[in-house]
This record gives sequence, C-alpha cells and structure tokens, in this order.
Amino acid sequence: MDSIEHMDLSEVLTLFDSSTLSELEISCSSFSLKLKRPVVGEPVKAMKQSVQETQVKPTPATADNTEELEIITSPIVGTFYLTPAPDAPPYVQVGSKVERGQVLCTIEAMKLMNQLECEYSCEIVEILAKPEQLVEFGQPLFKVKKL
Amino acid sequence: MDSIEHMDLSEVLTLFDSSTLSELEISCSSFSLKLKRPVVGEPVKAMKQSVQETQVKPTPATADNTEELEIITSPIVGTFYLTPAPDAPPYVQVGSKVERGQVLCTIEAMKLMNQLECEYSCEIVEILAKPEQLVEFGQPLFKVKKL
Amino acid sequence: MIKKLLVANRAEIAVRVIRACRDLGIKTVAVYSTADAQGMPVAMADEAVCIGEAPTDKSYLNVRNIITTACALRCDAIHPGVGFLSENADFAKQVEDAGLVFIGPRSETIALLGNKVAARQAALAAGIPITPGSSEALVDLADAKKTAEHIGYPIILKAAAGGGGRGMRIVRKEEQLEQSLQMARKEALAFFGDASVHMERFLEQPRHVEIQLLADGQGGVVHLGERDCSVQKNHQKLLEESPSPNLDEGLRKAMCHDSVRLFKELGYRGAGTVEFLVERDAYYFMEVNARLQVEHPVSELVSSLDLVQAQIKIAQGKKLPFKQKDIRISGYALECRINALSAGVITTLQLPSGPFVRVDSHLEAGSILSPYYDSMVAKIIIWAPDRDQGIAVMLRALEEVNIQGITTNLDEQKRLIASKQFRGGRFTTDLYQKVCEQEK
Amino acid sequence: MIKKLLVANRAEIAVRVIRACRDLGIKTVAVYSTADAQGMPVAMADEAVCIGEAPTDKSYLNVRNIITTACALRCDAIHPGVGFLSENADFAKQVEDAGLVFIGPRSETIALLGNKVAARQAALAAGIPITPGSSEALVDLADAKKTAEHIGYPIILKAAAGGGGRGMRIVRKEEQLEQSLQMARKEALAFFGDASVHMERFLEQPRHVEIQLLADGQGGVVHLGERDCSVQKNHQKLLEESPSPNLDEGLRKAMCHDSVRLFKELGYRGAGTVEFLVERDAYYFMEVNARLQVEHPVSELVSSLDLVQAQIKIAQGKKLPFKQKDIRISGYALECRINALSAGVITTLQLPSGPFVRVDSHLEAGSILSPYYDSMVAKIIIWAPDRDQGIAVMLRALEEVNIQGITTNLDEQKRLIASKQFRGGRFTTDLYQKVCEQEK
Repeated sequence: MDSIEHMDLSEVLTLFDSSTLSELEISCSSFSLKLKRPVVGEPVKAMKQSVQETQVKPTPATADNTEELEIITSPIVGTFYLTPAPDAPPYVQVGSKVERGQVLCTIEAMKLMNQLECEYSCEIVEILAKPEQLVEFGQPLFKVKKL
Repeated sequence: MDSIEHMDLSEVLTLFDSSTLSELEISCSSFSLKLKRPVVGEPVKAMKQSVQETQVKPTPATADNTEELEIITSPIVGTFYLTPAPDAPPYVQVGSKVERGQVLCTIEAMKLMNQLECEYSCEIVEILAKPEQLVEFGQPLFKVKKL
Repeated sequence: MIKKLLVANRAEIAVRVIRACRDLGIKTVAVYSTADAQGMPVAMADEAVCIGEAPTDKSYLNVRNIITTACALRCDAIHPGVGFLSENADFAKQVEDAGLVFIGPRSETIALLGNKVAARQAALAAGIPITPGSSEALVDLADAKKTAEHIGYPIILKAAAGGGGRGMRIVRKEEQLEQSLQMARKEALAFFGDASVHMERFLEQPRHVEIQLLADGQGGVVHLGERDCSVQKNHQKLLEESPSPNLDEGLRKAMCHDSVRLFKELGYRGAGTVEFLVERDAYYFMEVNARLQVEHPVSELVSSLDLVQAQIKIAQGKKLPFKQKDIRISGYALECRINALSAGVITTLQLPSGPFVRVDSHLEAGSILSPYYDSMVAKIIIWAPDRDQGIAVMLRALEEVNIQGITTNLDEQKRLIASKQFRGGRFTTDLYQKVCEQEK
Repeated sequence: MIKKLLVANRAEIAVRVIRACRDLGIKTVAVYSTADAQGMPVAMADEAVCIGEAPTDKSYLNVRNIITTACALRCDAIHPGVGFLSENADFAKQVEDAGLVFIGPRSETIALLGNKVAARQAALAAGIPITPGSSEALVDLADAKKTAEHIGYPIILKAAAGGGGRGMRIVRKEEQLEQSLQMARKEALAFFGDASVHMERFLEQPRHVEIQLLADGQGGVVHLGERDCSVQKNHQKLLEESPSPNLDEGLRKAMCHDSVRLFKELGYRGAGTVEFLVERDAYYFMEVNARLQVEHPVSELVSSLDLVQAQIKIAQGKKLPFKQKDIRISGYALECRINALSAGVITTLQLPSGPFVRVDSHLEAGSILSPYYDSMVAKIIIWAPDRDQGIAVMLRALEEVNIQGITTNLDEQKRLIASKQFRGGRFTTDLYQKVCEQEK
C-alpha cells in the first residue's frame, strides 16, 4: 500500500468502508480529506423491499463506460405497464429513440391509467421495472441515454 | 513498525481497530490524521464513586519524575485508621521509611481491627485515603517509593 | 377475515399497529416517505412501499398512492393510525369504495363528528351539556354580538370544520368581537375551506377529561373510564392519566353514561373518545375524536384491553365480546410524552424498562429525528396500584432515560411530575405555565 | 423504617431491587466485584462500593466485606437478591446480628428449609404429599436397599443440604445402588460439607409447578397462584408461565391450600415459593425456595403486585395489607429467559417493548457479558388475556430482539414457544429435548 500522500481516493474509501470508523479526516501535503459515516443502528429486521432512493427528476446513473446515463423513476405508486393495451405493442423497447413528450409507459393507480411522458429526448438503454407489477414512488423504471 | 511518518493508513487503522480508543488524532511533518469510532452507550448515570481499579499487589504508579513509585491498595472493605488507637501516634507519616512486615494502618471490618503489613521496604510518599472513612476493595491507600 | 393490513401512518403509531397485527397473525404493509426509508415501521412490516417525498401532502396524505398500494398488494384493510388521514371522512369513503376495510368509524360518522357545530348538535340531542354558545354557525356580526351578550364574555370563536387551534379566537370584550370574527373566518376559510365559525363560552381554567369508548356498531358500547389530559403546553397534551386525580365520582359517572348514550345514538363503530371540559362542578361536551388517540395506552393499562386489536376485530364485524359489567378498571396509569425540541441524529437513546413500565417508540440509537414530522420520541406509560405510587414509578422510569444528540422535554416533564401541584392533583390546563415557565 | 438498603447481588436482579427501592423512596448501595465496575447496578445505585475480585467467593459471597460496607455506609437493610447469599442462613443471621434488616425469611426458617430432609419432614407434618422416600437421611447401604425396595425403582439420591444437581444420583436398578450412594455422599460432602443423603422415588416425566406466596410472619399468608416451570434444559428453567396450561383445577387448589398451610405452620415471613412435582393426577412436595425467584415477574403480571416492594415492606414489620380474597389473579403471563451461550462484548442489544411486554435486564449495547457469572442476558415477560394470545405476544416480542457479539438461546426459545407441543400445553420436563435436541 502507498504511504498516505500517495493514496488515491478509492483506496481510502475502501479502507474506510471496511473499517468500523464513523469519521476519518486526513490532511497532508498533497490533499486533505474528511470522511464521516452516520452511526445508524441496524434496523430490527432487514428491509423487505430494497429501495433505491432516486429523485423524480432524471439523475445521472453510475456510468457504465464513459456514457452519460440517466435513470427515470416512478413519480407515483401504481401498476407498471409497457403497453397501452394488453395486445398492443409496447410504447418503447430497448434501443428506442424517444422524443421529449413521448409516452414511455402507463402506471395504473385506482383504475386510472397515468401516462408517463419523457421530459427530454433520449434512447432507452434498459427497462428496470417488471411489467404488471407494483412500482413504488421513486422506483427506477428506465435507464436512458440523453440525446 | 515504521515511525509514524512512514506508516501507511492500513497499519494505523488496524492498530486503531484493535484498540479500545474511540478517537485518534495524529499530526506529523507529512500528514495529520484523526480517527473516531462510534461510542457505545453511556452509562445510565455517571458513577457515584470513582473507582481506581488497582491490584491488591503493589503496582507501578504513574511516575512523577523518573522515580519508580508504587501504590498500596486495600485488600478488604473497612474503615481506614492511621493510628492503632484514637490518641496514639500514627503508624506511618509521609517520609516514613518502612521495613517489610511493618504495620502501615488498620482497617476495621465487623469490629475486627485488621493490620495491613507492608510487603517490602519503602518510603511513604503520600497517604491517599482519608482516615476514619470507608475504603473499598482495591482503593489506593499509600503511594510509596520502593527502597 | 383480515389477512393483510396496510398501515397508513408512520413512527410510533405505525409500530403500535404492526405489533397488534403480529399479535393477531395479520400480515402488514408499511407505506413510507423517502425521509422514513430507514424507519422502524419499514423494518418491521412484512412489506414496505415508498409512497412519496417527505412533505406529508406528498406521502402520508397522498390518498391515491396509499389506496393503490393497498389494492396492488392485496391488502384487506387500512389502519390510518393517529393524525394524518385518521379523521378524514373522504379517505375513509374511498377506502370503503375500493372494497377495503377502514379500521375506524364509518365514513358518515367521521363526517358528522368532523363538523363541530354538527357534533355539538348531536351532543345536545343526546342530552349532554355543552358549553353555552351558538347552536349553529354564526350568521353575521349582529348574530355574534347577540349570542355573546347572551352567554357572557369571555367567549371563544371556533372554525366549524376546524381543529388544532386554527381559526380560534378568544374574545374578552365586545370591542374586539368584530375584528376577531373577521380573523377567525379568514383562517377557517384558509385552513379548512369553510368560513363557518361558531361561538362558545370560553372556560379560563378547565380540566380536560375524556372518556374512552369501544363500540361495535351493532348495539354494543362500553366505556373504559376516563383519561385526564389537563397537563398541556400550547394545547398539546404532555401527560395523561387515569383515573383523573380530582374528579367528583358523580361527575365521572355522568360523563361516562352520557358518552355511552351518545355513541349508541350515533350508531358509532370502533374506538373513540368523547372529550369534555370540566370546570368546578360542571362538565361540557367539547368534541368526539373518532379514532384512536395517542394516549390510548393509558386506558389499555387500567383496563387490560388492547385497543388496537379491539379496533381491528370490530372493523371485521365482530361484536364486542364483553358488556360494561365485564370491564374492570383497576389501578392507575400515567403516560409521559417525551418530545424532541430539536431535529437531528439521536446518538444515544436509552429508554426505561422493568416492572410496570411500558415504552412505545419507533426510534433507536442512530435514528434520525426528521424535521418534517411530529417530534415525539417516545411514550412512557406506567401502571401502579394508586396515583402516589404511580408518580414514583414514573419518576424512576424517567430517571433511566438518556437521550443524546437532540434536545428533549425530559427535564420539563420530570419537573412537572415532581411538582407539588401535580402531586396534589388540583390543577388545570395552566399547570405547565405555572411550573415550567414562571419558575424560569 | 428502611431509608438505605444494600443490594448484595449483581446484574438483572440487582437492577430489579434498585428499581423497587426507587419506587419506595429508599436509597441504595450497590456492591460489586472488579469485573462489574461498569455495570448498570453501579450506575443506578446512589452509592457503590467495590468488594473484591471477580470470583464470587472473593466478592459476592464475601460476607465480611458486604456487612462491613452496609454498616459503614449506615444502611438499614440488605437485600440478597436471588442466588449467592439469598438462602444462606448463616449470612442472614450475621446480618440480623449486625443490627440490620435482612430482606427475606428469618435465618432459622432459611436454615430449616435449606435441609431437604428437614423440609420434607415439615411438609409431611403439614399433611402435604411428598414423593415416597426416606423420611430421614439414609443410615447405610442396607437402609438404602430396604428403602428402595419399599418405594420401588427408579429412585433418586439427593444431598440433604444440597441443591442444583450436585450430589444427585438417579438409580434404576439395585445393582447400581452401592456405587451411586458412595458417589452421592462424596459429592455431598465436597460441595455442602455434609455427607447426608436421602432417597426419593424418581419421577420420569413430571411437571414443575410452584406456588408463589407472601407471608408477613404475623399470621398473614396469601398465595398468588402457580407458575409452571416445566420447560427446562439440564434442570435450568427456560420458560415460566402462569396459570399452568395443563393442571386440574382440583390439584391447583389443593396445592395452593397446602402451601398456605405450610407457610402458616412455619411462621414464614417474606416472599417464598413451594415447588411441587406433578405427575398425572398426583402432586408431590419438592422443596421451598425461601427467597425471591428469578421468575417472580410472572406472578407480578398476573397479580398486579410488586413482589420486591412487598418483600421490603414485610421485612419492615408491616402486615400484609390484603387477604386471600383480595388477591385477583387475572389473565396469563409468560417469561422467556434469554441466556448467552458465549461470553464477550455485546455489540448490539435491541430488546422488545410496546404493549404488554416487560423486559428485565442489566445490559446495554457495549456491555461485557462476563464469563465469571450467570449467563442471563434478559428476561422477557408478557401478559395477555389467555395463553394463545400470550404465545402470540411473546413471539412478537422475541421477533424484535437483536443481539450481536455473543451467541444466545434466542432461536431455541422461539422454536420452543412456537412448537406444537408447547402450544398444546401437554408436555413435561423433557420438552426441550424433544423440540431442540431431537430435531437437530
């Protein structure tokens, strides 16, 4: 391992993550750094449903390569549909180029079909939610690449 | 082990993790480092009576200068007396030179006067317990200098 | 048969409902805002669904997301907890319309009792004393002046559709009436969408005494005695106890009988509370809380009944399995609300335990006390054979509390409970002021 | 009047006694070994004194240091807790001789009941059924053979002065008798300084049922019903409940009446328990525990009485303020002992709370579970209207437990309580073996 001056951030983070520390500050000739971890008690049980806390607005996803990918999340709770009707073709598929304002999917809530429109032009990279299943607020639906 | 300046972070973390410290700060010519660990729950109330957990056997005290000082602690619970009788002169005073086997004090427990004999020759540097008061097990009674 | 129940609430009361469901073998679904993803209800429930952002209108008041979740996850029932949607007749109606069981009164009952003027009229019809005042909403200033003259100053103006101090104005002299009426109407319209205001005599030093009831909507109604909630700070209850330390036995009986009669006439279904103001030898109907209340554990400890389990069984259509003569109120119970005075991360949280102490909380060391919501950290409730012993047990319990990272009202509560006035039992709603503010 | 009390014990039971003292306005002195300096009793008591090193004979059994502390700090009384010196007649005598109040029976009563042969004779004199066996210590092998022949094999040899399995030998055939008698005598002499051994019929599948009593030594004796402690592992109780799930009402009454009669004839003073073995339709006196018991909260929850407070009041010379007809046993209570299976630092400790759940513990996150002492982490006790509901509440409570850093019997306890056999109520002392060992 390098001496501290020559460590890169990921090394420090890895060490910090695997330690039991709640805070770490380093300052030296080449950089200064302060890490802190919330000391959260473990929940009584593990969470039943994993929740990705993303914003309603598209936010940058972890870059796969160097592409700039975004995640579109659900703004409401409801049943997720990729097609306007059971036997209709899907609104979009992986690879579809979508214009601003175009419908991506419908989310059914209390017998109302809510159409989710795209806020910008993009290409569908991945469909993240399962059709005909409940999506919760903030749940990732699509991974897209802005055009 | 390397001198501090040449330690790498994992060495420091390993040391810290295996210690009982909750915080650690290091500063030196090449870097400064501050470590902190989540503290376990504080006791319901502060302890009523401060307890120095010393051994019954004399143990090295924190050296005042470079002298080697020892602490003599109480082996039983009882009332601490420096004199054999109310109007008698004290067994020892600060500055007294004491032989092995000589009586240092009496500790009264259940109407029995227990004489505490010295286990080695020494000079009394300080009397740490208050006469006519209860001393608990392990409570420091005398600070002495081994002769 | 309810097999799965959605808990449309958060924090301590959501945990309370989940515990009752576990005791009954009912699966639970927690709904939560993005601020509560790490909360205890999410961890404890069998399933959990995020329904919106932290502000309550985006999540815990988001009727559509809540009902959609319940339907999609095939819940049989929704428990609204306390606050939020618990007294929202429209929500109850939508739950019913969706084919789900609403754990609470029928939506029409909630609607009726939600209107203060209508509730006063119902009480009047049932022969229950109400504070002198207008029996309908005030028509205009002239009507107000005439009514005030009739009942005598000071009077209080209240929004007919209101609650929680909004749209309220105390008027001590006729000169202030016009402006106060305008302000009250304005607030009533702004907060409740209804400018109707009515007038009652204002009682300066009342006690707050409420009667806890259970009714099955099929003719069965029992009361579980009273709770005295006179210790308040800015109309927020701080301490609740049963029995009341200073209540004439005749008054107590009359209030209990009146409450049972009212619930029978309303055909009430579920758990509910009739709130009264007591001044000297008289009591006055104030309102009905058509829901569970925060302080329900006090009645649970003196009656040995589980009110949340009872609510669920009643909502399933079961008749009360007991009559009034089977209810045994024994001993004394006292609840102390530990509230946060600041938001933040709770670094240390030690809550009491041991003999005759109950703690209802949803927090633990490391929890974040969110600034978005209610500031309650824990309810500590004790039982003892009598009030003197109960006060000693509560002080013992509070002595074991250690909360770090946020500031709380713990010291104030200790001071209140240890005060001569509280021990003496002869105090009214200004006790907090007398003990905690004047001593500063 | 007791104003200051020394708690001559450690851990959970020391905390329990301190809580009772706080409720009564009595100051407390904790005594502790060097291993327990960071413990909760030290933190909670008004004063605390270190009395010796970790091994119990150097500290918690160090009579001189304990009595010296009590005298020097001007205590009025000593509560011995459970275990350690709590049934040591000599200690009780020295406490009395030092002019202090011993919170427990008179030293002569403890001495009498500490001898199993004497206790059996006392029971016999009071007309209580005892297991067939020798009424006095066995004289020699010939005596033993004759007695065994008379009562029939299997028989059990027990040290007259013993307890806790030491000096006990089960003998199934005459051929084993000689060697077993030698071994039992040897152990009895080694552990209790008295080689006397007596013989009883050995019951293969008994239930352990005990009657809790309170007596004021002035003629007042009441029972608080029974506790069923049949769920055991290696003679250590794991679960205790009241009422017993499978006890004929006639037997129950007879055992209660017999116990009260015995205590009256003994002139017993304090809290105490009469232990019985029940097999089919018969019950047999086993012994008297002349002290508080670990499982006392079970009786507290069904009787709404505080047994530790009652002990202290009785020791002060107060008469019982109630008669048998005033005692109301209601509902069902169940205690589950959470024991550690390893020593170490408890890194996470989440214990249950909420409705109808009580937790008695002395540990918190960060506490060290010392290898020197008893391995109990917590007692979880619940109350419910009946046994079925009680089992549900206990399972809910255990589901909330999270202990990290040490291993515990939590999973075993969950399995036991959820088992068909336990739910059915028809089990004997081999339940643990059947559920936890045979399923492995």
